[in-house]
Amino acid sequence: MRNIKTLIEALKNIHSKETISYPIGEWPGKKYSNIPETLRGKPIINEEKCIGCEACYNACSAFTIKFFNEKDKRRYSIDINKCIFCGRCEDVCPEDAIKLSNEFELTHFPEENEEKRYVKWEKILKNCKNCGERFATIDQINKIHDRISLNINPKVSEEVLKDYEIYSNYCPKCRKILSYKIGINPSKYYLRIGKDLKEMK
Amino acid sequence: MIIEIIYFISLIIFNIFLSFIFLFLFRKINAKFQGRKGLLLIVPKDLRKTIGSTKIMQQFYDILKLFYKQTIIPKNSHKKIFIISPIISFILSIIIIPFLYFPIINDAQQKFLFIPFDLLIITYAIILIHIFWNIGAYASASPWAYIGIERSEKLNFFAQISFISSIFSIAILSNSLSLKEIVIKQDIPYILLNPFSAISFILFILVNFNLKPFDVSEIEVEIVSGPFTEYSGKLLGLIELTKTILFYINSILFINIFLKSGEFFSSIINLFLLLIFAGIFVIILSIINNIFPSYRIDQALKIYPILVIIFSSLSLMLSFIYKIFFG
Amino acid sequence: MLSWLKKKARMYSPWIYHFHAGGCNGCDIETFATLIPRFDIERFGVKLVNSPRHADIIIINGPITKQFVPMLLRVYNQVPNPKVVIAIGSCALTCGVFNRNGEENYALAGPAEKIIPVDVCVPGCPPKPEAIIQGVIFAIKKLSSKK
Amino acid sequence: MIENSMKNILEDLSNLIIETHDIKINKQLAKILSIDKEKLIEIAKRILKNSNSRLVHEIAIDLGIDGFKIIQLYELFNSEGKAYHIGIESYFPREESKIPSLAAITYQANWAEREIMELLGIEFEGHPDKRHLFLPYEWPNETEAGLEEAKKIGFNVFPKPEPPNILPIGPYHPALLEGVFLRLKVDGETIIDADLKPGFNHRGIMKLGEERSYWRNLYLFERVCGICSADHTNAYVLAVENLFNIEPPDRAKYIRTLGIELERIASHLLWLGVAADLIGFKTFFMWCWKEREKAIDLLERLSGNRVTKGIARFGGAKRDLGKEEIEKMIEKLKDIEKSVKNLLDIAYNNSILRKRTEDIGILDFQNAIEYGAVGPVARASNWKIDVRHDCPFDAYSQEYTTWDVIVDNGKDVWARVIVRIKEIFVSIDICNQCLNALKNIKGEIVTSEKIELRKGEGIGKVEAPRGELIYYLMSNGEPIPYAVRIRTPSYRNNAIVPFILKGYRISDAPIIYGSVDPCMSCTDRVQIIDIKSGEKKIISLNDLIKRR
Repeated sequence: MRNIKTLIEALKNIHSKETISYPIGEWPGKKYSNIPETLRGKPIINEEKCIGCEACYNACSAFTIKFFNEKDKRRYSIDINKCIFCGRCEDVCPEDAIKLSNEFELTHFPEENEEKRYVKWEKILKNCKNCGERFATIDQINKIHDRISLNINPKVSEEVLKDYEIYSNYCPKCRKILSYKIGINPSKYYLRIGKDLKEMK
Repeated sequence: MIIEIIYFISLIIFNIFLSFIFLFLFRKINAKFQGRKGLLLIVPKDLRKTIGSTKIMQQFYDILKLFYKQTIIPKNSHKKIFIISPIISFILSIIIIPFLYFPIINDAQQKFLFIPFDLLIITYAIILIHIFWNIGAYASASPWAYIGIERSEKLNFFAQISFISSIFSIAILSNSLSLKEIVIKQDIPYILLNPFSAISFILFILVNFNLKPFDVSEIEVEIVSGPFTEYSGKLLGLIELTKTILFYINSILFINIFLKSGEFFSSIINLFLLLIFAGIFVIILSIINNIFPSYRIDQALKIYPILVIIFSSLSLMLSFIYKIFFG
Repeated sequence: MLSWLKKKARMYSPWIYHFHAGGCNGCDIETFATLIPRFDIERFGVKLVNSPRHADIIIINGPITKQFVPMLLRVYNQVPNPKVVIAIGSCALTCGVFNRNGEENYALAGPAEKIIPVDVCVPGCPPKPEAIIQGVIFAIKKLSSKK
Repeated sequence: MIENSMKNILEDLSNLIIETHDIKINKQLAKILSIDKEKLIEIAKRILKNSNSRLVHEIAIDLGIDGFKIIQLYELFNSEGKAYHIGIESYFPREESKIPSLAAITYQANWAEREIMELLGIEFEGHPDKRHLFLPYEWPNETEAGLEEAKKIGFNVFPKPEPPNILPIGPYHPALLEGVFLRLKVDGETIIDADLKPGFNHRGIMKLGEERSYWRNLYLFERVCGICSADHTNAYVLAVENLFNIEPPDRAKYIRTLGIELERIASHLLWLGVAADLIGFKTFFMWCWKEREKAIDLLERLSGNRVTKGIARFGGAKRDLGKEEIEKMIEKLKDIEKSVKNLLDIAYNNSILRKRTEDIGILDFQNAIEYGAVGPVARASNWKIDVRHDCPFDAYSQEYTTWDVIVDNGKDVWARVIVRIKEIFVSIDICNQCLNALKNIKGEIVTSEKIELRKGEGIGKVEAPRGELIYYLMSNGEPIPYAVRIRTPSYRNNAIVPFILKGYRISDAPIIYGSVDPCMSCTDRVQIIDIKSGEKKIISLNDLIKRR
């Protein structure tokens, strides 16, 4: 007779409106179960914010962010199939350019891979003035410029920024070779900054 | 003659159709008790192309799909018996349908199938269906099927006692072995006169359809699908179809015998009453199915025989008492 | 007429066989979660079956470990045609977090598509049950176009 | 703070010890005694002689050219039930890779030593069962145990065909969600012997962990097991924090605790549903999972994913909770508590459910200690063992939250059901305490994301839903851990399954096996050697039942 409790619960459940109406809109219940704002879904890129620093590439826990150079562009891609939606890229991005959206219905046929499988974006690269090699994205170079101007000792800022503009025209290899020729020998900064530091003290 | 043949064929098809709806009802109610929505009655527009406009005929499509599937016959099996026994049990289940008592179509049926002992035919056909299934499963030579058959036969032995004593106590009560007479003679529904008999009948159905708590012969987690493990494709479809029809037959038979076949008013309402009562009966079965876990085989074998002996002897005794004092 | 019925029957009653091939259980739990009251995949006539012989759709979870390969192949061959394979989760699709950035992981036989043809991809780690339902609907569409 | 009995032990052993050092384990320090390998057994015997002692894990590390290092970590309990740890450490060169076996005196070391034998090639002399654990039995063994040894025991290779009295379950069986090979020696319907073969789930996680940075490992170890992922992250984070001496802020501790407890609610409800399904109670399964969804919703709100939560961070937590969210969560928790009370009521009053679970799968108190049960299985045998209480971490100690350890004297499957349901209430209580504390405490949730690398070892220990979970980390100062060792709770509980199956019926096998909450993903986390595919042949269920 004690089993009556199970029966009562069973009868109570008849009115349960637990079932969602997925995938068909607002019928008869709500469409989705629970989509909190914090949901970690498909990563989206704010291409304007992205500076191409590759922090996400270095941090990605499933090695899913890839990039390669093509002509004057650097192409980045996130493989949705490989992504584990951990949100590490979101954490490390210095510019908040990459965000995990709420989009989680990512089902696709393998034939139509290209559109649905990859999140793609690209950045324009800068040419080395000397050898013509493409070495960094323009946005990243500009960003470094901004950062320098924000954080640098104002006494030397003018000179450094001027030099940086020259400096950022060359790829790392050419910088070494040409450092004296173009007048960006690092020792001069050390000397200068050292002096300033002494003065400040 | 041709008209009669057409009549019977259409009768059978109509009843098979109804049996699909009964199974839909059973599945839907199971889902409801579990707090789910269950099979959709009306599928919303956007989805109609992919999954159909209604799921009421789900069992039909399931079976149809099985008929289009590859049928595999195990190497070690006895092929003829393996194939033929599901077919025989299907034919048996079809044979029972015209014997059932329906309020409207009764008159036409009467001409051909007024057999004074039709209740016996129904009883033996129902029991035989199960026996043929088990014979076929035995021919499949699968260890899981062996365990399933062993369990199913142990329980079915008592289930058949329960069934026969239930039917016989009604036969004694009504002094007849004809289903038609039993229905017509019922002034008070027999479920009120002899409730023990009805309980015996339900006990039989629980085992016959592997409903909880006595579904030990087909329990998935222990022995894959019991006797039917080796069946696939068309043969499995045939077995499923037979099961569906048998489920329907048993619920209709219950109403026929115990609730006067719904014959309380004029004829058309009676048919609806019959179906409504049968639907309620399905709901009751579903409740029992849903509020219990299944027994272990040894527990089932301890409890089930006791229940059977108590209720079948009570029902027979009650019938004899009525017979002695009132009949 | 018959072929029409055949097609309809296949679309209306898709039976699923669930294959766990390694992995962390997350996708398996989410696959089973599609059965529960909230998601209730049975309302579409979908059924989870225990024998690959009865199935139309195979759901694969997990990066297929080497010990699972022969079993996966056997299960795949046992499912009668036409069949659709849904690979669920980043593990089944590309080995996900267990991949070694191009190098071979000695424990894994690689993603599902290396071993059997995959028809529907459901990315996510793990995908929400809704996404799995979407995958099943996609699979039904694919099933209707297969012969 | 060395307890008296620990002092006694140290005095007792003083002439054998070469040197001692400490490893940080949660908030305590574990004394590690370096000794000669010949004296391993003698010391182990002396430690295990104490009534309240148990082996936590046996860890072996390949130090390359320096040979091997073996650590046996013991846990002892004082009169208040608090735990303290003693480790024995021994170095030996590659050429002399034979050491005395601990499994000969205690079963607790059985699986651990089998794993070390097959994966590192150290031979334990006198080990009672030298078969492979995770690798296929046919796999040629470096220690020449392997197939020959297995053939001697007879029961244990995959014979073709199986003897008629052996009933194979798996590797694929509807009762088992995952691949595991359980073989039952039966007499009629009664089980007289049982054997378990895990290992189908190897993904080589520990090896992968030794080639990835600490940060990447955070997400790798989260995926050891999908059901208790928050605990895995937390244990790993604790190990890293202990290794590099990072202390998370209080607020982060509460958030982490909240995550773990919510996960425990979800996991126990999941288990309850699966257990109900194993005895054929589909309806109860549905109801349990319905309630589980509510807990999962809270977790999703807290962390952003239903399964892989990723709540813990080095020195903090990932996400903070706002005030409104806290209020909503408290309300939802009330709802869950009400429904779970209802479920308990139903389970308690359903006669057949109790008949199916009572008096089967009995594990005595003595046996629980001897075989090394952990978690709810041990607590259902009246053994008060709970990492949250014995060796508190995060916000479990007295100054943060107050609660009791649930124990039951039933010893059977029903007791395990009751213990788990009651633990749900305790978890809800702890969650509420955490949420209330979060309302008041202000501050950062992360101290510093920077790790100052150093050489050393660290152990993280948490109570996962299934029991004690241990992460051992060894660093040599590089940004990649030198060695990672994981001891999951299912690893221990799976090992005791053959003992609790004996003497019961075949029909009870699924529920008894299910009652320890086996999680093969946890158990089979490791693989270090390549497997030649096609080497082994296994009689699967499909093979058995679906012959053409």
